[in-house]
Amino acid sequence: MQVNEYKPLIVAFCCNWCSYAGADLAGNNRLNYPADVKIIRVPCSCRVNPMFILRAFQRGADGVILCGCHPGDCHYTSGNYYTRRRMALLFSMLDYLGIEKERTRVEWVSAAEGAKFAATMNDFVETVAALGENKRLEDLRCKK
Amino acid sequence: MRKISLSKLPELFSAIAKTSALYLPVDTKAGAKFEAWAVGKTLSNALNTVRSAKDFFFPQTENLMDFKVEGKNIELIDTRKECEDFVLFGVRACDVKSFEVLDRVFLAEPQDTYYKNRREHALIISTACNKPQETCFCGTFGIDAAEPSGDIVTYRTDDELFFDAKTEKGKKLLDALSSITEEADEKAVDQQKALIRERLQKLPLKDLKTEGFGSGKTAEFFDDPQWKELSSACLGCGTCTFVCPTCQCYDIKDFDTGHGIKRFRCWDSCMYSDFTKMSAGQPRLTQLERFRQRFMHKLVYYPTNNDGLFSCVGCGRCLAKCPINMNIVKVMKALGGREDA
Amino acid sequence: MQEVTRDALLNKALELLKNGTVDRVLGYRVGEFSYDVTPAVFENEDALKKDFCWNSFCGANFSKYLISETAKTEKKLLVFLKPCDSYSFNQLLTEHRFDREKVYAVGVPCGGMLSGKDLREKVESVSDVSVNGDKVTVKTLFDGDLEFDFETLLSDRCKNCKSKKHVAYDELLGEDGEVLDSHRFDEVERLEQMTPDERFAFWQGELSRCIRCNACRDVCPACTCEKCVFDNPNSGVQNKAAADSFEEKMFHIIRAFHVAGRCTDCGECSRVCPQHIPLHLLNRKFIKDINSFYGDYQAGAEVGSRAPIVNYTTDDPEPSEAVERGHGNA
Amino acid sequence: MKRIGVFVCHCGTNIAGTVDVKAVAEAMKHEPGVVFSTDYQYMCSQAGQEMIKAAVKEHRLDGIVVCSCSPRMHEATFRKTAAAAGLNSYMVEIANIREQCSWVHKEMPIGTEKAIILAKAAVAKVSLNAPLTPGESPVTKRALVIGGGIAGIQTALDIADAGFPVDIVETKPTIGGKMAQLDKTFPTLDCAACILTPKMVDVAQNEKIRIFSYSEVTDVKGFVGNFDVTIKRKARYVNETLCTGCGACTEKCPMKKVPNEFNLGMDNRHAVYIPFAQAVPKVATIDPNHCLMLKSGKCGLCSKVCGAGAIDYKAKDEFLEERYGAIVVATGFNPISMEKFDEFAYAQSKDVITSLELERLMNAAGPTGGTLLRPSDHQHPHTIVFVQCVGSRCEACAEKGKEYCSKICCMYTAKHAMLIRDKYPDTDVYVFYIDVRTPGKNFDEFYRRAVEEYGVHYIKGMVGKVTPENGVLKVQGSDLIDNRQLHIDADLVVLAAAIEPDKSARPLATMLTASMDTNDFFTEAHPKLRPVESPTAGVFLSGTCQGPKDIPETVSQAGAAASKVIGLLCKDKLLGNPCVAHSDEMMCNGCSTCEKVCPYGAITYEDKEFRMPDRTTKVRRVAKVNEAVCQGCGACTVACMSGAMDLKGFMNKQIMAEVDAICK
Repeated sequence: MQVNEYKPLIVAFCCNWCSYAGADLAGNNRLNYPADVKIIRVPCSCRVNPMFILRAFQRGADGVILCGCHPGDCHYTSGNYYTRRRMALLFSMLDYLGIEKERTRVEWVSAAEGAKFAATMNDFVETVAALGENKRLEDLRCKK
Repeated sequence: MRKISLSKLPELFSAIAKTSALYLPVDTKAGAKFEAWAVGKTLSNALNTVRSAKDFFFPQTENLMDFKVEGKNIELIDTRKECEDFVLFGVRACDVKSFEVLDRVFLAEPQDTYYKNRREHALIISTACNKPQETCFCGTFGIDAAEPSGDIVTYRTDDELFFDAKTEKGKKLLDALSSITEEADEKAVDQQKALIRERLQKLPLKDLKTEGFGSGKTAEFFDDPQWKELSSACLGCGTCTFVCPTCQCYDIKDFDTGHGIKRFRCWDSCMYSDFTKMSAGQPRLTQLERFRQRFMHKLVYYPTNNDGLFSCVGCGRCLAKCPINMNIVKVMKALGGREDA
Repeated sequence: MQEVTRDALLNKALELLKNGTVDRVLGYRVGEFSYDVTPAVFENEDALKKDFCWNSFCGANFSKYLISETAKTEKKLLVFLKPCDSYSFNQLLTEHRFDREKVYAVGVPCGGMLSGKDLREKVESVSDVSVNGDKVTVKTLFDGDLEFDFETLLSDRCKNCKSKKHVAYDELLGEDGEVLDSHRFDEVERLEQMTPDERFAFWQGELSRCIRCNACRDVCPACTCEKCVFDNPNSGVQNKAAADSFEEKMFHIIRAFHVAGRCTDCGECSRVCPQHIPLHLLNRKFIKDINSFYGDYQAGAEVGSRAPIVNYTTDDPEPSEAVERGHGNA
Repeated sequence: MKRIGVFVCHCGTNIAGTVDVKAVAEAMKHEPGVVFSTDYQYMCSQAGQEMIKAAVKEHRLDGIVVCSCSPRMHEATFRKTAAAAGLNSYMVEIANIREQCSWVHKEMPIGTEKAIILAKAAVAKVSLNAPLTPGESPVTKRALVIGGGIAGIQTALDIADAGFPVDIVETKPTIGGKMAQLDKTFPTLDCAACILTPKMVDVAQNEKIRIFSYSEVTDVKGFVGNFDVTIKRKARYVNETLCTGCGACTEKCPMKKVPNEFNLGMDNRHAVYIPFAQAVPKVATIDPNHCLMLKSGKCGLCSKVCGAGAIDYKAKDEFLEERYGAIVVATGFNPISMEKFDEFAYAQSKDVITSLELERLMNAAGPTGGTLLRPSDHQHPHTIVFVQCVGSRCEACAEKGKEYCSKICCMYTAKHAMLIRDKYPDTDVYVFYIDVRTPGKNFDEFYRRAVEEYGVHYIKGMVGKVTPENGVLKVQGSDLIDNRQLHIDADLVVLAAAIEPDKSARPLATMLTASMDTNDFFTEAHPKLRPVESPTAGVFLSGTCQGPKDIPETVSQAGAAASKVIGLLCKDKLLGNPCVAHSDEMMCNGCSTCEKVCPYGAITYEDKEFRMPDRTTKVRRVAKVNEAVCQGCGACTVACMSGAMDLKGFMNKQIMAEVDAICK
């Protein structure tokens, strides 16, 4: 392993009912994924305000991923449908501003999909690591 | 007095830039703007820049200091650096005058060291206004666009630029430029001044007078019923204050970077509802009060505290940029500036 | 050129005042110059006769005044609406921002508006502007009279006018127009065709000019919050000035997001920006995406419509797919 | 500044194996607000909990962070611990350093570093936690069942059996629903009326149950525990309490040619009628569209013959307002219209009928007295073709059919085929099918009996066209197994029409703010785990309003819905989830955006007078969250532009503090 390997910082917003439980299941099954992923629990993916995502980038995150119940399975019936629209529009806007589209992602992970959770995180970390440090949505004041 | 052919301006700028950083108005798609000169950049022909020259001394945001908190200890970090010398080229008479207005605020005791640092390292090369705009009313405030102040004053004719050093600092720079400039007589400049004065007489706002305003007039205007109508369309944005060369209000805030605090200041606007908000609330609760504050400050409060000097220089930027076209001229006319002429 | 004259508007206002239909009139007041008109409420006949103005510089929208003036009093307010204003009018009604009962709306056809700001960047020392048919004569202080085609001076927002049709009024002066087949998304598409690096450079350049004067927000018919999150110390995102280029992006992304599905594309944000930032291109991106992802939707076209951002279908595109489509790749 | 205690759990070696728990506890000591930090082998154990309680007292803690397993595991445990120590139970945050740290990372330094960051995020969040108290609301101990079919009947009986009053609202003059129209039921072939009518009688005799027949729900306000419902009692022109159901009026009524909807229009009734012999309530109803007296004021015969004096031509619609703690939707289904299926000639020939029409033709109380006769010429049909999946599983024909499987058709078609072959062995019966779906107890056996014992011809394939020709129905179909075209001259064609939710369901869903799918079936709160609850608290689903079902499924769901209702009505007070949305009315614009995304209809608006900073007053429209209804998803918080809407327990500030802590 290289000593100075670049480690991206990933913030993962997980809905309480499906994806957070999916992450727990990944843990139960001892499925590895990089420690760069830090999970924040939210009741539903629709609780995630675009401001939180921008805030994460401002403070030094290199990638932000939202995980929620599969469409149709939302604990609150429709929350993830709103998430899907909001994030489709937000991500498209970020892309329009020239911000790498690979840094943001929405993934549907059910409580039974521990393996999918781990695989998703492995893939996302790899993708973001390949992009390198977030420069386009950084706040220079927050750099160490 | 020295002069240079306009065709040799790039040489001139290059020569100045060798001694210190040089900023001059250049055209951008968003209008004229002061930019650091670099080879290939040409001087704008616009009368004035969209933003005023105050940005050089009083930038919109500025870090004041950093501090770190660890446990119960606070470590202060002084982030100040000595400013490098720089030259501001092409400043108009109004903007030069605005520095005087700002100086009286920032250089009064206790002096603002951040401001002072930059002010002391600046050399101002002003330019007389060949073609004033209909929104110009610097004359109202006793400013002569044909005779700006500054370390060096320049006049531009069709093919030449004339230099007149007004301060020691200015003379020194002019001397240093003597190899690329030539001696000039004042005749051409006098002609140019006459042309400018003739043009100033054609300005629609030339008769706007300040006589009704000034020191000690608070009671006279404060409760004027016309404030209601004047302020009614005001959206409460900060455009007028931010393009104004003399508006000098700021707010000081702390930003938590996650590994320390940055204490910075940024422009504030008396048009904003949270301006000077205190624990007890806002002192000015309505847009009328905030609107009144801005103009009373320019026309009454500031002169009261500064030997009658008005804190408006008649640059006309607010006339050009207000989204709903309300401005100090309309206020002065409504409240009686003209009648006292 | 405005099809309906100042006198026609004035007479309508006088008539409605006289017959008691309205008590006050929201219109434009003459300024110092021909181009610097100001929105104003006229309380009586005399004030109207003296200062009422209607010309080709009456671009400003009345949204903020509709909200504040109707909240102040029970009196009935006459408002003149250009077609673009009528969309904002409906959007405000959809959001319950003013009481329709207190307003009498007169639709006025619009021949496109000129912008004093733009004009003065083309012509130095303007002393007077007069519009005759499709010609504009600009008198200058030092350069004599200049003549322009009305089209060439038309403000940017009007060049891409989406509709000459009023979607709200109690009464209409003159003939109503049609919804236009505008090219308003051309510029958005041009940006979409760029590489991400080019787009980033473009927006970095544009947004870096922002001075956070808030004019875009304060004039915007959709930005009608009692307290904007960017002014609210408790929101966690309050800021007065962009101390880092991140904050420029944050402000404009969030503002565009907050008006997504609500923005009527009136173009006021770009009109008032003292720094010439093409802010409407952010809003139009959202409009274009909404149309392409979820079907055509025009905010303000009807009162009470449900914006796509507060709606869904079970087979909406996934965000990843949407970003691809946002490129015009689909 | 808060006084926060951090408790790091070893979980034996589950955490301590990969995370240096002592280092985590040590690192937390330097976080702002943390006044106590320690580690322990099993925090969830009795001893661990006692340790937390003691620390709360000793260090006067007002916030607790437990670094342990997933909050889904022990959040409730530690909340109880906090409450036992005298703290508000919502002043606890869990840092998940087991499932999301020690179990997924292998190296101690990496695990420890991440655990510290997760703990910091939890500290940052708990610093902003505020005590939360679940809201309480009273429960009106009465239930409303909308729909009086077998689903509604069973639900009402079960609820009443538990001792709670129930009202049934039924749009038709009688309860009974579709089951009352059926002849026999699969797979046991017992008579539908024999098993249904006793239940109807039970309903009528149950003191806890009121039946509002010939009535509709027109408005619903309120929320779980307290729904205020307006019920429209349509004018029946017969006084229900006076009418004895003797039927004298129906015999004398001169308007004899009114199509009888109970028999699906295959025979006639009078303008004053009792739908069928066992109707409940057994009272007459005057059909105002056909009654001469009501239309022209000339007749009045029924009034004259009514010994009870129950006829009242001046009756008006009445509106009742009642309050209920729970509402059960049991609005049922209807076969879809066959009008658009030209290929089956339903509109052209009387002898092309739906399965439900066949039920009536085979029923002893039906138009033919139970003898199977063709509607056109009242002759015995000798060749009968059944067509399955008419309008079901029909992706290509969305405008006339349905994409879903109607579920019951395979079985009732087998039943029909079997009954016909049993009673009329000289009849040839063909069944065209796409698949035969028989997943149910004794279902497949039943179907095989139809094929094997009764000799029903099952043909895999679809009927392409039915052409009426000289009293014969030329049926053209394909046999996919033998790969050939079939031409059958049938006497009767029976269409297994898809079923769809009753038309009244959509407006009702709007009134209840209950969500529906694109087919207008009510959506359940969770498709697997809460199948009889609607996402709207206090609204329950019974029967086919939620999806196609057969009778046993309907009855079991009806019972399940009843038990959920009973569970709710047993409570004196409802304790809400305190993590609900809250609107800051000073910042609210009253724009109604939040209301649009609320899946529960928890947000309403009110005009409120505010004192403005300039000392004037202003009336503004502001949002109000009904905390008893809000489930705390947070959709509204993002829809709200001004940030007025926030979610308790997951406030904007809290989440941003977590983000900040993680990104430090």
